[in-house]
Amino acid sequence: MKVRVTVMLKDGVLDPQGKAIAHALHVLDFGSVGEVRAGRVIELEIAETDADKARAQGDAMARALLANLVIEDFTVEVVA
Amino acid sequence: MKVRVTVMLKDGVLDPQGKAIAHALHVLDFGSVGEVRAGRVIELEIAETDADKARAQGDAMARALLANLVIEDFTVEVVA
Amino acid sequence: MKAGIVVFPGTNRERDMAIALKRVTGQAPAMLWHRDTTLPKLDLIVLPGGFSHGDYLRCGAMAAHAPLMAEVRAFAAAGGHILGVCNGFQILTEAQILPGALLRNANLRFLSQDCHLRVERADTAFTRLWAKGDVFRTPMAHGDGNYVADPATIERLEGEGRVAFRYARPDGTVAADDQAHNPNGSLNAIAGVFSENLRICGMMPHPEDLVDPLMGGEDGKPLFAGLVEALGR
Amino acid sequence: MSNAGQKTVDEALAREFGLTADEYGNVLSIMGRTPSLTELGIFSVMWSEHCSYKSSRVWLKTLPTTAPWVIHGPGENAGVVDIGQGLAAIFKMESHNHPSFIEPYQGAATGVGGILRDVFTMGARPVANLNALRFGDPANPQTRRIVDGVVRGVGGYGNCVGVPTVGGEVNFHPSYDGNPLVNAMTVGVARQDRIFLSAAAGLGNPVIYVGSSTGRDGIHGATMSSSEFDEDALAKRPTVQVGDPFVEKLLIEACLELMATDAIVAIQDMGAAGLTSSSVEMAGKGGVGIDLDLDAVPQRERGMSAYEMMLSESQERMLMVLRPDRTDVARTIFEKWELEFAVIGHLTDTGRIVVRHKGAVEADIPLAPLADQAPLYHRPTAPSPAPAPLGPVTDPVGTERALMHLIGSPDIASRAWVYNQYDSTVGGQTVRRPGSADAAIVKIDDTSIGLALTTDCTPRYCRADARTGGAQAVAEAWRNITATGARPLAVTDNLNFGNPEKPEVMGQFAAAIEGMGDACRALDFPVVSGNVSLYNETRTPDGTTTAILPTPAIGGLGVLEDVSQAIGYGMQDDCDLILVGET
Ligand SMILES: Nc1ncnc2c1ncn2[C@@H]1O[C@H](COP(=O)(O)OP(=O)(O)O)[C@@H](O)[C@H]1O
Repeated sequence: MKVRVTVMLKDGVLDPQGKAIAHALHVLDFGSVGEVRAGRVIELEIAETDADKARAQGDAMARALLANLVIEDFTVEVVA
Repeated sequence: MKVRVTVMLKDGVLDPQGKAIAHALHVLDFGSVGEVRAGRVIELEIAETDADKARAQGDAMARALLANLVIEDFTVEVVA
Repeated sequence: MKAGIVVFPGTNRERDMAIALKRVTGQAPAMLWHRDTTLPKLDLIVLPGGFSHGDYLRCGAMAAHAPLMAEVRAFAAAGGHILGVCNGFQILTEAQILPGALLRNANLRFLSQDCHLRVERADTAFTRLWAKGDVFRTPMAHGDGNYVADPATIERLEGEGRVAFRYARPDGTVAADDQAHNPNGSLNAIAGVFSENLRICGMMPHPEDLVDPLMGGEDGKPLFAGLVEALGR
Repeated sequence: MSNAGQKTVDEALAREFGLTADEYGNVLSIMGRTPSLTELGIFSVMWSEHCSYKSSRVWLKTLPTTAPWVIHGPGENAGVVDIGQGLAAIFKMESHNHPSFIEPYQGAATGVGGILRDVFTMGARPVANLNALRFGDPANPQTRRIVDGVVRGVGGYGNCVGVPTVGGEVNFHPSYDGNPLVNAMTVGVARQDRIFLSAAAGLGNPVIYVGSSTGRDGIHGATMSSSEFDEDALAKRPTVQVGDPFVEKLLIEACLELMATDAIVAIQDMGAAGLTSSSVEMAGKGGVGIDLDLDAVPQRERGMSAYEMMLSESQERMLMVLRPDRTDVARTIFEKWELEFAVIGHLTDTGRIVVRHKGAVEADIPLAPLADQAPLYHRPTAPSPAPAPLGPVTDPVGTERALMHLIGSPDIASRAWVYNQYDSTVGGQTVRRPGSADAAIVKIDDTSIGLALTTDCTPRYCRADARTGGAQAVAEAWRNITATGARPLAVTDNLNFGNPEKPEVMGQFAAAIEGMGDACRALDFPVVSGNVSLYNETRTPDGTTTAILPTPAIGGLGVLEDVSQAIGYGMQDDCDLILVGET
């Protein structure tokens, strides 16, 4: 199965990249853009046929490595 | 509305990050992990109430700035 | 002082560190491989700069899980002295041996330039040859040196006097919102921190690259000379 | 031959691959039959401008390349000079211009990766990088994007591998609008008795592939970099290669570790046209044959054909010939560094390259004619019109404003915004960093020796008079080195010009080489390595193309026996300023 882990900075942690993107978009005349947050996505093929188990594995990998829980939150979805 | 743009390397383009992550997960004993691809996600607040229009804006911003179409593909979702 | 330098795949400042240590101790430090599972008898472990595992995912994230890190952790728990510089600092935070995290520099660019650091306390093995408030020059070279931690952690660090160094102007004044003198945007201009027992120090800039007049000065040398004084030659 | 499901090979396809009708005729007569697709691919890359130097070879031969201190001149992966105490400096400069226009970050990054491999493949630990960059008009919005990507890419790669970037130059001119120049230089140091060459030897010896696995990256990059940009540049985009500096760093350490043993017979990096050029050149230089079994090649993508594998430009790969009894030693080292290691063939006495894949022979080409009958052109030259003489010097703005204007001009303003993104101190041996001397100074660890390094060229001089401009670039490099107190030893060059089929461009090329040659001879400053990049043209709105300014970039190297004697340009309080020479 394919699992997608999305990792974003926690609310309250300053996101310089998001800020820079917002600024660049304004310069490009996308005036309607408000707050921008930048994060990472990791797509993993997992040798697993049960969606719940695949999700649990994604969760475990996020906690072990993919996210730094000091500054980041994550979500796990099974995408295929 | 909130729009999420997910940017991934095109198929066939070397993904050094994904490769390294897969390797690290194996070392951490997540043996069931196969291919790993790493990408970026950008969440944008857009002052827009129509979902289609918000999506179209996300698309335009991805083309203009958020994705490097030479080596990357992107998808746009309206998330809120 | 018997020092050991941990080498991860992608570490690239281990030679600089070895040169600096050899200059003050007169003997070459031991080089330790990330996959080793035992440590020789050591007085100091150094985690040097570089791009361990390419700095992919997050700087230091993968190295923090290396087999040898279990030994480093035990060494720390037993009260050993550890110095982490640049990538080494990032690894120590990722391993949660030191608090906080290092984000992308505020201007999103790699910064390779000299900076000035203010010494925040002089009663540690790392800073004993300086006086509190002393300022020294050192090169920095990193893309992710923007120190952050949650407000409670920052409060604790400040309250317990665990900030080791701050980015400062040459005259010693600190202005966290002055981009010229807190170049990576660190909270409270924090450039380095200590562990609770003050025996572990992580810092972003590279004192090891300024220990020789030929390379432009010896401003970084007191750190290493102080360690020798504290831990024996 | 299996050509199932593949394009028919004929003159039209050969032309698509960049071969002329005559060149294709020559292929037919060498082969005595219609070549397979893979064979045509091999001929087309080996006979491309990039690999064969077919337009430039006759001129390059006129450059002085010898001196008592030159150990290896042009012809090896990089030039080698004696710097004393049994040590050698190994250095070269190389362009990655066209890829950097298509994808500035990756183009520049992989350019740095390529030149590093040219140097450490010879046994040297890289000790310094430099780069010479030319961009379009700063007012052109494209320029900002390209500058940003290129500078980040150079830094992104060099910083990660841990080689200090200690110098370079940056110029702007509208002629580079559609064709920036990214010239990267690496300098390494090796013991003179441990220098590794690329000539294969030893019947039956194993051919080893190490590094990253192979994907469909940059197929036909070598032919692309030899043709002008056209609308198709866009369509060619998916061929962009992505660099992995982390793997490169591991490759440096693994190769140097192996080089401390006696296992290696010959070694060569896989540069442009990857497996093809490395295997053909190694076997060709050694006068042996080579059999490759592509099934053994580490592959990143599924279902790759022989043609794709032979032409892939995947980065961070090397080819070696080993002593058979040392294969296991080598395998252990590469496994320690977690790199691919595969025996993909062996040397033969047939004088042919034979490529097998899935039970079929996909290519079988005699090596001697592939090299000896490579095209060689004496392209017509025409002089460039002399520039109009400058009028009398007037002073419409006053000295002060003129000075402000000069200092603020993009070609003169501080370069700190560039070099502050490059790690210039890693290694702990940088005696003079960017912005502190006329040439960068790097000390050799454990010795008193320092190397003085610089890159120089003033393209607008070369445009005004290519011969004088070529001589001036060499002279400037020489002056920058001597100004630090070092003794100039040798140069590498990167000759960036427009379309050589235009006689005026060819005239610039020839004249610049004559000027360089004159200056090198006069200064005893031979050329020991270099690179030619042609077809650098910017398309103008009316559809015509204009050549870039002629840009023969010079990378100079000098030596200081006692590096503590190096001089910078920081003025001391108690000094007088003295002007030497006529104004
Ligand atoms: N692309 C570059 N990369 C690294 N350093 C550079 C680059 N361009 C310029 N520099 C450095 O900036 C300084 C000033 O450059 P330049 O104006 O060309 O000086 P000069 O005319 O003295 O050679 C030099 O030390 C040079 O090496």
